[in-house]
Amino acid sequence: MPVRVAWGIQHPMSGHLTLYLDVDGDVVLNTEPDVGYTHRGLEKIAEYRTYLQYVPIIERACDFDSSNFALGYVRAVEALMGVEAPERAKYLRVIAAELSRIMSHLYAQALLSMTGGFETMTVWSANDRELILDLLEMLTGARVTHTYIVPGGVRWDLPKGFKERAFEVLNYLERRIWDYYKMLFQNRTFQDRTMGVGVLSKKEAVELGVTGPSLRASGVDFDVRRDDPYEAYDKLDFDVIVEKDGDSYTRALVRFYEIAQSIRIIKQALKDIPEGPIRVKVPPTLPKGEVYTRVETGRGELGIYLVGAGTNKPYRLKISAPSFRNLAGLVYLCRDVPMGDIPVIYYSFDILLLDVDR
Amino acid sequence: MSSYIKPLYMAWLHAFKRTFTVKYPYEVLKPADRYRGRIELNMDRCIGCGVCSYVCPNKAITLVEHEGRKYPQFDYGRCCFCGFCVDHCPRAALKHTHEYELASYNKEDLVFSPSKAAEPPKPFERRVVTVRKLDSKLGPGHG
Amino acid sequence: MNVDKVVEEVKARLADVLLEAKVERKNYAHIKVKPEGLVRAAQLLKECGYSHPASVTGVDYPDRGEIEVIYHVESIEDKAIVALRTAVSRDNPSLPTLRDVWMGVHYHERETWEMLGVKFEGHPELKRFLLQEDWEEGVYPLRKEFKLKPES
Amino acid sequence: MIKLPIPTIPKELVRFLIPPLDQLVKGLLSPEIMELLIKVLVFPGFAFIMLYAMIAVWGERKLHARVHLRIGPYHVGPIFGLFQLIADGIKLLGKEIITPENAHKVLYHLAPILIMTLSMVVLAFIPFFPVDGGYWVIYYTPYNLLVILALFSLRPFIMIMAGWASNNKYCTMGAMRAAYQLLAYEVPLMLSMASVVILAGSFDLAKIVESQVGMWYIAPCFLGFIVFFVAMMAEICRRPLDIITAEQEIVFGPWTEYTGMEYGLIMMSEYVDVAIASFLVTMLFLGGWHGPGLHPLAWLLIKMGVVSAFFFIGRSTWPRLRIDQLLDAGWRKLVPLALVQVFASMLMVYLLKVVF
Repeated sequence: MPVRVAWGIQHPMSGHLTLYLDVDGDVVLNTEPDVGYTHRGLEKIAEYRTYLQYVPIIERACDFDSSNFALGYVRAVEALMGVEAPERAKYLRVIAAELSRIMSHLYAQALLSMTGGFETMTVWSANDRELILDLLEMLTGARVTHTYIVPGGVRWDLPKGFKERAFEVLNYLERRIWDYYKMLFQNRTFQDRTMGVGVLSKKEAVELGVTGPSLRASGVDFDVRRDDPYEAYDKLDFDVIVEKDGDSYTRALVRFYEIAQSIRIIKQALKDIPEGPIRVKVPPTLPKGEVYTRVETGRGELGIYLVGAGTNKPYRLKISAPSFRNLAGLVYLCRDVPMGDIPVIYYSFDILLLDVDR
Repeated sequence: MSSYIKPLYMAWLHAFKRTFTVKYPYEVLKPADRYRGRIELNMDRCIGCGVCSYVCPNKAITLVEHEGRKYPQFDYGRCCFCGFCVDHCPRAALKHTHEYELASYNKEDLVFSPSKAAEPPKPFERRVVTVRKLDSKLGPGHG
Repeated sequence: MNVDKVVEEVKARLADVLLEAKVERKNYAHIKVKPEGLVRAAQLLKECGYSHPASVTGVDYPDRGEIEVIYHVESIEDKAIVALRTAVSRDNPSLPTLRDVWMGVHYHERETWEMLGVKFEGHPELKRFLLQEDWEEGVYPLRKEFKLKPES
Repeated sequence: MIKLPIPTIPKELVRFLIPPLDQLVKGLLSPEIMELLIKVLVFPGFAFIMLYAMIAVWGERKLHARVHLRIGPYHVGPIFGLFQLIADGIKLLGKEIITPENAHKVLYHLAPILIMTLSMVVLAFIPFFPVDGGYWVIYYTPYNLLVILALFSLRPFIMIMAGWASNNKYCTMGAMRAAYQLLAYEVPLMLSMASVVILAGSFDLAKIVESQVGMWYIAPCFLGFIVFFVAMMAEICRRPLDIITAEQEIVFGPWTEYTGMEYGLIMMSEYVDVAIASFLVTMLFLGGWHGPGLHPLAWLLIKMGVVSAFFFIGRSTWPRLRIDQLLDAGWRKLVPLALVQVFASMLMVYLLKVVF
């Protein structure tokens, strides 16, 4: 007879998610998610703040990937106003967004290795994440919630000494990630724990609306950065990592290779960055109309649907968060699996509950 | 079999490498030049216009009466350190300092009245590590 | 299928329920249908390769007395988005569920029901999702009559 | 008036029942009793175990931290946080012991005491080093290896008891896992031990050590050593095989509900188990107390410390396995390897007999 176990909210590994598991022995038969512990009503708050004031707030929708979220929102505002950021600002945005993506992916890798009690990789990833945070601090003035990308451009230019330090850190990281490869991805025990666990086929992944690295791990070749290019991505050269197995190991591996690609993008952007202004004037009000934009964040595709009403406050803002879409994949996969695989599947999707609840 | 042994070798290898830790209470990292810490108010320049209070996303700034004039008062229990007030100040009366150790035992201590906000930042009393050193011996090709 | 072709197809096959169909910009079209034609439109879009929803949004327009529900549907092959939209009355908002067409719409519809009170007929799990358990029945936070309390 | 006779107690009986004080003191201060007291209180008893736990916890945390490129314990005590365990112990003593409302009160409170006792009792049967005319051991029996392993394999039953008594779903799951895990490691453990016993021709740990004068058994029994080490790791729940208390899955397994010093006892018993497992590995495969120059005890402790370090570093080297993978590894890999080793040992003994 199955027992209903509340896996979460007071569990070492659950985060802010509660999964009600129907467990028979050591096998989970059915899963029901209970989210909303971090629901802050960000979509409602948007109607009460001016469009500029909302930038630091939307960054809180996903603390670990804040610049990408801000970029998604700012792009929607700019598209509605018909403003385009200057060329140099586009490159700076790419740099901030990619640093933010590395930060997010390293954290995801840390948490996934934690699910097996593998603290070594957790701390190594966190150590090297600190270096990225230092770079972001140099560039934006804050370590986690940057508030760097604003409608019309970016707030500051590259600081003195940033290029040298960035190349130093990125060269180090480029070498260092192969240590991760040896320690984590070639570790037989980690392979045993993650290979063949939570297999999501291509068809299922597409139908469930799974997005980001989790989608690409299932063999779907889709990346907003390449297929619907924004900012300076069409001028930069990078590969979209696609694997075909669709299990937890592959999801982690896609993220790992994306770190390398992000390093490549930042290096190019730092080399190619043109001179020029970094911010243009924007109108004080949002015009009437509506717009839907999407960007690729570390967790997947972020869609922002923005309705303006001729005031300086949005009439309606919808955040279609990547983790919210991946949650469907998680619930779909947490059926007929051993109890020990629940945290592995959960963290292989890199679901952040701040982002699901909003 | 080697995929079981290699991590063991890696683990023993790293046991003798230099550590990453910054011993925080004893030494602190130097914040970047642009670091957004506590906001310092220049009372001579401030004209009490209230733009900072208007632009603040979290309503952390209120204008209060001080020596017969209006000055901003900062509530760091609400502040998100976005720095919009500093950006928008028409007289450049506000400025970020590098002070970030603002924790206190009660909420009231986090409200910085204009005179308290005008105080210069406390200097670090501990050893300051300027920048994190990168270990060139980490990564493949080095062991 | 390219968005231009999708719009043509929709115009040809859904003429009786179609209110508006146009290509807004590159790779982005929007199609407005009457609520009774929603399922047919969704099936047509799925045939055209629009395989999964990216978001389901409800927008409350009290002056018009209706709630607009927008399904942003993505296609992997064309890298395009179609916004499938429909409007229901505010007093008794009710739509057929599209869960049988797109599996991924499940939680999106649940959230829309919770936040705006749009009832999706036939949805198997229409219950509290993001809001707390003791949230008052019949109060929908994203409707315009719900005001945030002024901060102290 | 009738005089009733006052009953008198025979003097012999009095002497028998209440021995005179001087004799009592003499008896208690006799060398045998004193030796027993030293054994129980100093080595291998409480003092040694406390000291070992302190150094082991510190060493494990330090080693673990160094692999992570961290510093580890830093503040408490003289050499970089050596007294961390004492600080933790004081903290645990100050904590309230909470009993869950629906728990079986007696069994619930009995379990941590029992598991600690069980771990400590094992120490009584290990002969540590030769003293003139015998061995430094609390209770000598020629079948001490059997006794030790029998006592060791009682641990899962106490875990099941604790898991059942706690009346918590995670505890029950942990208890079930303890039962599964018992099936996985017990057979390879016994088989790999058997290969050594065949070579030495005795169940006595002292004899086994004595027969390793020329060559440590790790050379002829390398496979057996690997199997024994891995099975022992599962037995004492070290990280890649700590499936019973898997923190990320089932909180803390059977011990989820315990607080305060009861939790302290459980953690303590884990470190006692590491000490015993290291002693067993040292004595069965690494030549026990043999070694040039130093006192036998010193050699034993050095070797045992190195073995402990290898038990500890597993935590920072491999992620945890799943229970089905452990069962699979136990029956498909460890048992065949151990059987190969047993036959190899038999062949070796036979060849030695025939040739010489």
